[in-house]
Amino acid sequence: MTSIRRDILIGLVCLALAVALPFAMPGRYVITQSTLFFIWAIVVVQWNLVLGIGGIFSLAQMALFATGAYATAMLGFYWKVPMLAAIPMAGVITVAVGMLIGLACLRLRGPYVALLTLAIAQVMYVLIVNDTDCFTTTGGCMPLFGGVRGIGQFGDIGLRALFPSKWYVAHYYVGLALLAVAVTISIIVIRGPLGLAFRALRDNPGYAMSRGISRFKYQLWIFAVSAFFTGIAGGFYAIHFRVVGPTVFSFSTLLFLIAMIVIGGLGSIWGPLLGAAVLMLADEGMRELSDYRNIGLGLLLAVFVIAWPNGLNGWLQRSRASRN
Amino acid sequence: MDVLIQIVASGLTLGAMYAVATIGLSLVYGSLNMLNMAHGAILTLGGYICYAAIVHAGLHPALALLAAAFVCALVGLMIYFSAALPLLRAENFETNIFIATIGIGSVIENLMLKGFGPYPIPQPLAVDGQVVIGNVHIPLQNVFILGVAIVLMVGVAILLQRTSAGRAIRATSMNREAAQLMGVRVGRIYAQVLALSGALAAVSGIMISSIATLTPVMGGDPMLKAFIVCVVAGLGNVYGAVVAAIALGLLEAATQYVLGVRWSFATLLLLVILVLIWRPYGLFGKQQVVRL
Amino acid sequence: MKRSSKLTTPNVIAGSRRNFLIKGGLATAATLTGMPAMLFSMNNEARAEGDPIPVGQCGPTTDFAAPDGIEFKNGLTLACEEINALGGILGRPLEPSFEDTAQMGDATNVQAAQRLVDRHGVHAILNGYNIGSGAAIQEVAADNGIIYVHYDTTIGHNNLVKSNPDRYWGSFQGDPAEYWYGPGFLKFLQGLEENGEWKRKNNKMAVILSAGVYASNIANAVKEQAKSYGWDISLFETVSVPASEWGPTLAKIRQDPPAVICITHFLPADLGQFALQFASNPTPSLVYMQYGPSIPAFRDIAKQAANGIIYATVVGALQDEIGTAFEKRYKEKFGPNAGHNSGAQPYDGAYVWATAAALAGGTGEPGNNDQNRKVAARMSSMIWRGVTGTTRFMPLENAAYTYPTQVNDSSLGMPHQFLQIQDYTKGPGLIAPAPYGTTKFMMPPWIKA
Amino acid sequence: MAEATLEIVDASAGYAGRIVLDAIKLSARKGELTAIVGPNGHGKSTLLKAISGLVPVTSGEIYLDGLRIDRLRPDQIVERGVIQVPQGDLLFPAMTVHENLLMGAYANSDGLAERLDFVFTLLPKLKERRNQTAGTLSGGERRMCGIGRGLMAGGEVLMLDEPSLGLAPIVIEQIYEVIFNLRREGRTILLVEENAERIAEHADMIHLLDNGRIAWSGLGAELMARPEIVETYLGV
Repeated sequence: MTSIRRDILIGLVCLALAVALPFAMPGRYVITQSTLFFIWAIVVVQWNLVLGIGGIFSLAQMALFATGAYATAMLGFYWKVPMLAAIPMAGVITVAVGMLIGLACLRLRGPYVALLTLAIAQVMYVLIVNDTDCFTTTGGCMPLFGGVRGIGQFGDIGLRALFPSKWYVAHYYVGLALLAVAVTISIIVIRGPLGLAFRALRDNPGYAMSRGISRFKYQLWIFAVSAFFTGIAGGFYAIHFRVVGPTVFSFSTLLFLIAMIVIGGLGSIWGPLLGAAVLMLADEGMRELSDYRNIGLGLLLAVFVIAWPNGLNGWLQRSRASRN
Repeated sequence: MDVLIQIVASGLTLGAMYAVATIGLSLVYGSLNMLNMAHGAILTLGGYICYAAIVHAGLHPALALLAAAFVCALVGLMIYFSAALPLLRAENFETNIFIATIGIGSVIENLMLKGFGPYPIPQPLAVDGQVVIGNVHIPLQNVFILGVAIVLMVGVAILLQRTSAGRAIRATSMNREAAQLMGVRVGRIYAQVLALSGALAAVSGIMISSIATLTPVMGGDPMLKAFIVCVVAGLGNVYGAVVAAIALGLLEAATQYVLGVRWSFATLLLLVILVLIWRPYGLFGKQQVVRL
Repeated sequence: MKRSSKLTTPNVIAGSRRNFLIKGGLATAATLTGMPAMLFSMNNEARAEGDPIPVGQCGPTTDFAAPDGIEFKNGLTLACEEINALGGILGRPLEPSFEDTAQMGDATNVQAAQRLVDRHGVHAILNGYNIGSGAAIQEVAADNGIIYVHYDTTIGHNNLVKSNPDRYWGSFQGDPAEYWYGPGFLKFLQGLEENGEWKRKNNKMAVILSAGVYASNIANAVKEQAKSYGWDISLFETVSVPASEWGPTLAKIRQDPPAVICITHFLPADLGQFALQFASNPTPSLVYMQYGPSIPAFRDIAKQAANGIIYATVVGALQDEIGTAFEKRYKEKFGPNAGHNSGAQPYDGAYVWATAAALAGGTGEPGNNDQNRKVAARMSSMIWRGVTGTTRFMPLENAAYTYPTQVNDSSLGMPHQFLQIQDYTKGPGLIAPAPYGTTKFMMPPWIKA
Repeated sequence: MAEATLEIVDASAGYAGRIVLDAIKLSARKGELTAIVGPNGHGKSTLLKAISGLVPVTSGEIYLDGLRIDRLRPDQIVERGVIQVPQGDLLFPAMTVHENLLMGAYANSDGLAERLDFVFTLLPKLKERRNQTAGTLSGGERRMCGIGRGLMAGGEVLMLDEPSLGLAPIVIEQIYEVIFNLRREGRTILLVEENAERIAEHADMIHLLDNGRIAWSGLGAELMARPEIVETYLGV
């Protein structure tokens, strides 16, 4: 079986299972948590393109996610743009921001990229949070970016009105559809020319350069591609929670998501998804420990990385290879 | 004039706090290419151990400081054996160790929350009194911290420059394989560096908590600032880090006075971004990540 | 339900309920002469042995606000134990579950609240505060038709409920909005001057706030009304957290000494440092701080520098018969350093809700809007005298009245307490408002007459 | 003939699953210059790394004066006196020449002063540059510094990995002059070199490494007399 066929098969099986889930387990909690899982999965699948395929240690993905969420909310709040138009617009805005960040990172390598992108995210956070001047006073003092309180009441995609008691199931399917597209894009990127170019750049930079594969161009491309869907996911997040606040920049969320990628397996197609599923289940399971939850999560994170440094995906592949 | 003195005093205090936090972090990065995300938690642990040793065990402050340094050095060793050693054998060391130390840091932080509770606690190891320059009163504690930062820097510098062990650390950081060919036992060097950085973290935690008070989450902010300092100085550059820390402290204090406190952190971060774009390897860094 | 915390029988209640009545001792007498007696009698000899009623709380039990988050958890735990000992709600015991909101962003808060509903099916969410917009968990309560009592202390709640009372009927803010800190503080200063206890040296007031809805709303309220009380805001400075080095800010204050320094930033460790650094070279200014000094750690940090500092709370345990009895029970259970003032918030909230629910004939599970609307109606019509004073909700805004700024009858509003640390080795003295005050205002030692 | 100092018996070695060296058998005798020649990428450097313990030996043994060393850590091997001057210039670029030399004596600092004198006499250029940062030296000076650093260890066996690589002809001559001098002084030297011609007449023994195996062994002078071997394996 060729790898692309295998990917399609795995994808279709997962999709079928996910479509069936609300019928099999109609509990609201499972559905809403799965929706959240879809949102984070979109982010990690796109982040993986930059981190695992591009080999760029960027921590800017949550800032891009926040850009998408804030752009959606602000378009709705200040200009009353309908949400169905605002979300794709937010995607485009996020691409622009993503390419700017990509440009800033061009000359940097390794941990310097990590620190630069983190600094960019932190500046955005600090500027939003420390803004206490009122931009408008509709509904109380409202700073331009909403300050600490965030932005709410910017509109909806209408599914709440359409399915008053089952809107969360509708959101579940929206999230699932977005994830399916995001994963398809990621397969195309990884298996396609962009992935090839990066592999060439990584394995033999001199040769790749001599064949006209320019790091500059591809690095910008990969930032742009991954930014688009991350921005869309941010927009959907805003709609789903009805409010966007500066917590989307939270360092702990960022760490949680990057841990998903590393635990799942950097650079692989299904690894990040697997990692996201494992960590969200672990997060859920650890709630049983109440006070010891964070200790358990921390231990789990360390143990996973130390035991399987190539990620769960790498481990699965190796154990399959050794069986054959 | 008083304002200027006050800004310089505050800037030096902040700078000294950042500098003590940075030295250990920078050393570990310099020799292992390891961003130790547990540094903040270890630093906090040092502060708490010192507090517990003085208040609960009734130890002399000097002994308490040693006890804290010792315990944190052990934690550093533990990180070496449990995380760094196994991960050094695999690929993607930099990302893996980043994640693993996040996990370890979170465990330490939450154990402290369980053990010492969430309330802020004053650090008993503190110097009373103040010096007066003009009309500005500067707590001796702040002067003390600046002194400790300088002593630590000089101590680390002497260790690195003048001793055989220090040369081996630097050699390992520059070229691991070549160092092995000189008969350097690299594993032991890494263990020593992590232990040393743990001990340094303990001292810096005690110093910082004497001004900012002890809470389980207090390490986060100094660690973030330490990263900024490291970037500006060039990762792994210990001297550069101390100079950059003090310069950033002064800049922060000046921004707080001139532009207002709320813009100070954003200004620092913007500076970092500019430095990285303009000089990708830090102000004192070389093209390759070369330390010292 | 492994996650719900196990409740133990509180030590005020020995053995059976009958014993509780007969030899309940000092604390019990206080409990049972007050409003809890009403709940007890409604339960009509029933024992809390029916199906448990799940209740929930989402609060910051980790991260920077953990000191309060843990007290909120303690407060609700104690309330549930006591209420269960009184027979629960018409014989059904309360079973609390807790969710951590860590840094308390709106999204985190909403997820935590939603989890309480989805996982545990809670009939009510009884919170302390969560910093955030203070207008997000109300959506969860509205979507699920449950009761939500919180102490977010924000005008955002009032505005939200007012905007659509038919949607947010189940959400209650157990204390007055933070807005009232502003006019309340100015009024307090006016009172000091009228009584001749203190005289302003100039008309300047420095306001120091931190980023955040709470601190900035209070600061803005002070700024807004300062003119009408004859004050000029000479400095309006936003600090960022953590703020351990106050030098540059103090330099501005010392350059142009104001008569009053009003700090609405509220983290005790930061405020302790301010007190220390201010005391080394003070200006003759009255120093007011928001909230932080109520945490004992503030006094531990600031030591002598804390003497003379004034702070206020619109919701805190009173130093009266009910309040001190509560403090005693609380500290017996959670240790001498436990912060009963924070614990008092969900404690009172739980009692108000439980009593209203008993009056309404029981609570409703999520989706049972009809029953919970009845509970809400009872809550709106009650005047509850608890450990923090009187809880009486403003119609259409579902937030407590504040006394004396909003109502001038102490039995109809929650007292906006002004306290002063006069001897750092002891607890603070309640200096206003009457009739609750226990001590007189003391001129801060750094102000020479 | 002197006894063998370093003896490699059927040693195989390689990286993660890929065998680079296949059952190598050779020895370096005391006081002799043993050369390993062969085209690039056929395992010459890996052999030295395997001897130094940087690459694991998967089968076979390595002995130093009859004591087995192939299971030891790199630092233990250095301690026993097997010193490698690695390929290129793996100097410590931010250290001074002097510090680099001191690093050479890290494992064995007895008689440091005499050894430093010896190195400075042998390589006077290093004395001039002693306080200069190694990263700022010229290519030839760096190579000298690497050799000097190796000599500082005062080991039994000196292994040099392509000391002439990438240098100008005149500098190569200087470097080899130093090496041949050492040989004349009675040092045991194991030399890896791509260019067989350059060293053939000076080497006591020559081993030709091809595809991870020893393809030919013989006295140094013999190799040049066998043009068919030179042509087949060294493509000259």
